[in-house]
Amino acid sequence: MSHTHLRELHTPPATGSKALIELDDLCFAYEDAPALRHVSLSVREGDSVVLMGDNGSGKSTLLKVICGLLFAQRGSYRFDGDLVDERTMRDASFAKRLHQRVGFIFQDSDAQLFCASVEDEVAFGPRQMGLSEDEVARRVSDACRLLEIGHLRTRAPYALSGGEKKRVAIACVLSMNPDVYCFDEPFAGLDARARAWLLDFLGQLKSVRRTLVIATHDQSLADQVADYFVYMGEMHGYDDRPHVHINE
Amino acid sequence: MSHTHLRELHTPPATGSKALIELDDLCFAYEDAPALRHVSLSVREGDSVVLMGDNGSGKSTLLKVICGLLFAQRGSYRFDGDLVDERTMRDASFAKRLHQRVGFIFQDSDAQLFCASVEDEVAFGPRQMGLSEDEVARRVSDACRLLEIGHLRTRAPYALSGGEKKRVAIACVLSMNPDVYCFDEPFAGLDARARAWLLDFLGQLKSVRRTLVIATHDQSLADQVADYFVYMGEMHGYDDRPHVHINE
Amino acid sequence: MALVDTMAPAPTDIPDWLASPERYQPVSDRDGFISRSILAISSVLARFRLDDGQASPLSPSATVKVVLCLSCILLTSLSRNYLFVMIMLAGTLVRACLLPRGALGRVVAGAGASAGLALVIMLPAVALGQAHSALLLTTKALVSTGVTLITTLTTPAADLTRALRVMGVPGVAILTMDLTLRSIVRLGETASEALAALRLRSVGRNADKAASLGGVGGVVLVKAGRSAQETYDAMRCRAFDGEYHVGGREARRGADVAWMLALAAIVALFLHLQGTV
Amino acid sequence: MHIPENYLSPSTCILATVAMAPVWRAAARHLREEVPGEKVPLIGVAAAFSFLAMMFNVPLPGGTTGHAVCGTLIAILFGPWSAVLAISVALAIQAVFFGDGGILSLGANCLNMAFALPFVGHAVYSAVRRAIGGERGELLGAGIGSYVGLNAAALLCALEFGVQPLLFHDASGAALYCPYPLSVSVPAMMVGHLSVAGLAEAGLTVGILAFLRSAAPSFGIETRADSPAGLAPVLGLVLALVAASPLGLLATGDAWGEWGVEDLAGMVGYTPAGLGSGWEWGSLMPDYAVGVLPEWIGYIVSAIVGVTLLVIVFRLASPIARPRVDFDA
Ligand SMILES: Nc1ncnc2c1ncn2[C@@H]1O[C@H](COP(=O)(O)OP(=O)(O)OP(=O)(O)O)[C@@H](O)[C@H]1O
Ligand SMILES: Nc1ncnc2c1ncn2[C@@H]1O[C@H](COP(=O)(O)OP(=O)(O)OP(=O)(O)O)[C@@H](O)[C@H]1O
Ligand SMILES: [Mg+2]
Ligand SMILES: [Mg+2]
Repeated sequence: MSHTHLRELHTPPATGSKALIELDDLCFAYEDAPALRHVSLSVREGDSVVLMGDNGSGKSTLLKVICGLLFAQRGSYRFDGDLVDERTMRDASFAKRLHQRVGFIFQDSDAQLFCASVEDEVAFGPRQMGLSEDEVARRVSDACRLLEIGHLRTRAPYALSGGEKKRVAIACVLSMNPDVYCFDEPFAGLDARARAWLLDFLGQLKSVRRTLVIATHDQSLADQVADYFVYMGEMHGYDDRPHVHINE
Repeated sequence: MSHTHLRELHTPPATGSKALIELDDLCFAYEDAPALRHVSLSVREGDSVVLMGDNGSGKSTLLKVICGLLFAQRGSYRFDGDLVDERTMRDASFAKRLHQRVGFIFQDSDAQLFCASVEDEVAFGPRQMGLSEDEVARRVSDACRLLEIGHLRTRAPYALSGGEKKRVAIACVLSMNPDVYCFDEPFAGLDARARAWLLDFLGQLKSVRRTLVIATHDQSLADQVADYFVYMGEMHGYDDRPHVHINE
Repeated sequence: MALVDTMAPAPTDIPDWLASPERYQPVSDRDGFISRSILAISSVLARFRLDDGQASPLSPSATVKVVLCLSCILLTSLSRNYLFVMIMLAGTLVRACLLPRGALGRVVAGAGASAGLALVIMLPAVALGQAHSALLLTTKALVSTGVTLITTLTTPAADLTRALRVMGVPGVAILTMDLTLRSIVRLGETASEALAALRLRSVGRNADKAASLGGVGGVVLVKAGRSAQETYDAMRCRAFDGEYHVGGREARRGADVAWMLALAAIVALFLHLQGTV
Repeated sequence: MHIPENYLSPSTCILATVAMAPVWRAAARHLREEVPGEKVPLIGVAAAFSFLAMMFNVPLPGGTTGHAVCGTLIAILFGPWSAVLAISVALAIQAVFFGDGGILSLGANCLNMAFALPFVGHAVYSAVRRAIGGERGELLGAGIGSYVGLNAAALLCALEFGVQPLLFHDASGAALYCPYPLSVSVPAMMVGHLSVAGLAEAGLTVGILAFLRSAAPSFGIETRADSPAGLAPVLGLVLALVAASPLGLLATGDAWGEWGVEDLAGMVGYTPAGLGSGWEWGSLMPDYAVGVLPEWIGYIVSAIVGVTLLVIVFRLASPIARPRVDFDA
């Protein structure tokens, strides 16, 4: 794969990485059904982590906690040293800074896209950040070029195919230039070609030291991108890979 | 779940295979965008066929044609010797018979389930077929037992987990006892355990000589169930498997 | 596959802004509406997910239960006699006491809210010297909401719709009801997902909030429309021909007779206390 | 705008339900004849959407809340008759599953929100669109239409409230149902809806419609109800209803036999006179209210109410002391 090649060019420093995402004994329950039980996890800057586990083992929930959509009911979550909880997130500018630094690509691209054209969609984040229109235009055209969706710029996101939608969803997050990318089931429903492209793109993100947190059921694709695995709930039989076990 | 049990329920006739599904130079377009171009394909009784191809190559469209939801605009489709087109399907009893003989499990189980309880859901098909309430009850309880969803019978389908929904969707089709099962992306979103169970279940259907037509992107799972492959659109690099090429 | 190599851009392709970390300091903006809407929707979804309509052994069949519920509400509403309303309240409370903890909480919350609202609206009336009306209306609100919620919470949704069938509601209406209940959960999930996506990308000042919310509403409708199309296909595949066969005659329950007698007693009491007998 | 139980007299509720019956029938007929089979599940979607829109509560001046209904939007996208069915189902589900709005008053709620609202809204929308034309006309029409539609529904609701004390009171003048006359109910309802709630409805409607027209132009159900001829009589009916509802309700007193004013006045005679002049617990349950039942019945009932209330309070309070979720199970 070409991403190994890129990695050689931009070899990340093995040492000196700081912990960006720190979960400490974190618990979360929907109503009264516990979804995360005493989860402790630390992800350093530039790491690629793959979450694996059965349906309902809490992968999506964990990603939402990391993005600041759900809050720990016990234990704590720190992002880059700052405590993230219901109280700190009430500070609008802190919340917005977190949302800018942590990008989330939903499993269902359909629900993630809410503007009337691809161009507006990709420009939404940068405009929110108050960048000048020149800068916004530059980012939009760069993101469209990187994701090869230049020819779709004036189309409505709904009329696109599954793979195209996924690209647009990634471009929307990319244009905000976050430090962390969270992907929920990025490979589901994509054809072989799109999967290969996405793997390659993830490699490029790694090459510029972006942190990746990916939830997936696809072991063989996961193998190609993960620095290490996080197994959630009961996962057995894959103990030959570098992994930690949480939420048992 | 026991292999032998399903076999006892429906003893297959051990006769010579005949062509059940015959597509001859079939064309179909949505509005003015062609989706199927001169497709010719013949599937014999008891075959397991896996459709593979890129996003938008027409897999789902082909399955819908086979189920009698969409009609050829050129060429013809014969099921068990009978022509299926807009005219013949206007005959309600012919249409019902086709729908009973060809079962369709959608990719999105959510959209497939519309009744207020799992029990009603599984009973819907048999009731529409006009079976007696006793027979309906027998089929429902057998289907629930085979798919191990007996404990969910009074639950609302929309409140179930992804894997449970898939089982219910299969039970709904099973209770109508079709000859052909069409699956659209059956493995997407399922965890490793559910995939293994589904593979096993597909094996059981094969053992009672049901015809399977499966569209999927998952090459490794497809290998385990396919008698042969149908590659749609441009698919290269897998030519070592038994396959036919259509819709190029 | 050959494509991979051709699509992999050289590292120089990565623009400078993407290669360096973003230094962005947000200004504040009010978007409490988004989080409040997410909360409202998820509370609705939670209530649908609870799925705790469980009949107790002494419950009547669903049809009888629906008749009982409607009669109680009607009689309570008609009653001019506070003692009768108090008796209905006592009965409602006794039944509520026996509910499981979760259901009890929801009944108390729902009935309490509507009684509270009644009291607030009626408070000025007390000042006008109409305290009797205020108290009567508040108690009636407590009884009718309580009875409704108890009935719903002790009856599986499927039985409720089947009871409607027995009472002569046409199949199409029941089908619409079933489809709506299902759609609420699906729409709610889509809506909260879309709102979450909006919030995650609302990292600054949003000049056009109405357009963004319109987008969320539009996404929800388009997606739901698509899945409705798929649902219709699924129904056709299962031999649906426009006629919705609601089957499974309801088992008569032994308790039905007792409950109908109780209803007769209540009606007699009502007539007696209302002075018509 | 959901009328709870007991605020309207049962006779008003029944009148509203009877008025709705032909509307529902007509809506069902239109659904059968005009909506193609594959679009029928869309009605369920519309109902669910309206249900969710009603969760978008905006605070109104005066401490209450108002909410959007999106009735005009549904009428524009799916046709007004589909809107009648969809919103009716949404209201029924709210009443049954959430205790929001009464069961008996469902007919009245449907009359306001499922009938008057979409038809008025859609009529205004069509008129504006015809006058101005183009996309601007459509969006402007949707905005004005939804604003007017919601306020028409609110006005109708206020009128229904307001006539209650006129029609239903006991001998002493104490109201039996909603006690506020028109002079109170109309301003109380309209202030909030003319300002906040109406604007919210209009904003939501225009935003969603603008999005759909540019992103998914073919979304919706084609209806023939767009033709002004088909709408005029219905619109006339609604306007007449709005204008005449106080008079209409008074006038129907005679027609409604046992539910009529005379009979009610007869029944009212049993309510103790002078009740309104100051009150004490005793007057709520006067001795003779018990009829031939022994007097201790009242005490027993009070005791049952007291004891059960205590039990409920303790049952609800007890688990709060322990953590609600056990993360170590
Ligand atoms: N909104 C919700 N309300 C209530 N319970 C929920 C909600 N979302 C998830 N859950 C429950 O929380 C648990 C964890 O769910 P989660 O979605 O995190 O699992 P997952 O690992 O992402 O599963 P999958 O592989 O199917 O995506 C499950 O038991 C699920 O039923
Ligand atoms: N309802 C529709 N209206 C218009 N065009 C459609 C519709 N459904 C599919 N298409 C188009 O028809 C073509 C074939 O679509 P189809 O869904 O059959 O592909 P597929 O092989 O199932 O793809 P996937 O792997 O993404 O499921 C695509 O170009 C698609 O955009
Ligand atoms: Mg998940
Ligand atoms: Mg497909």
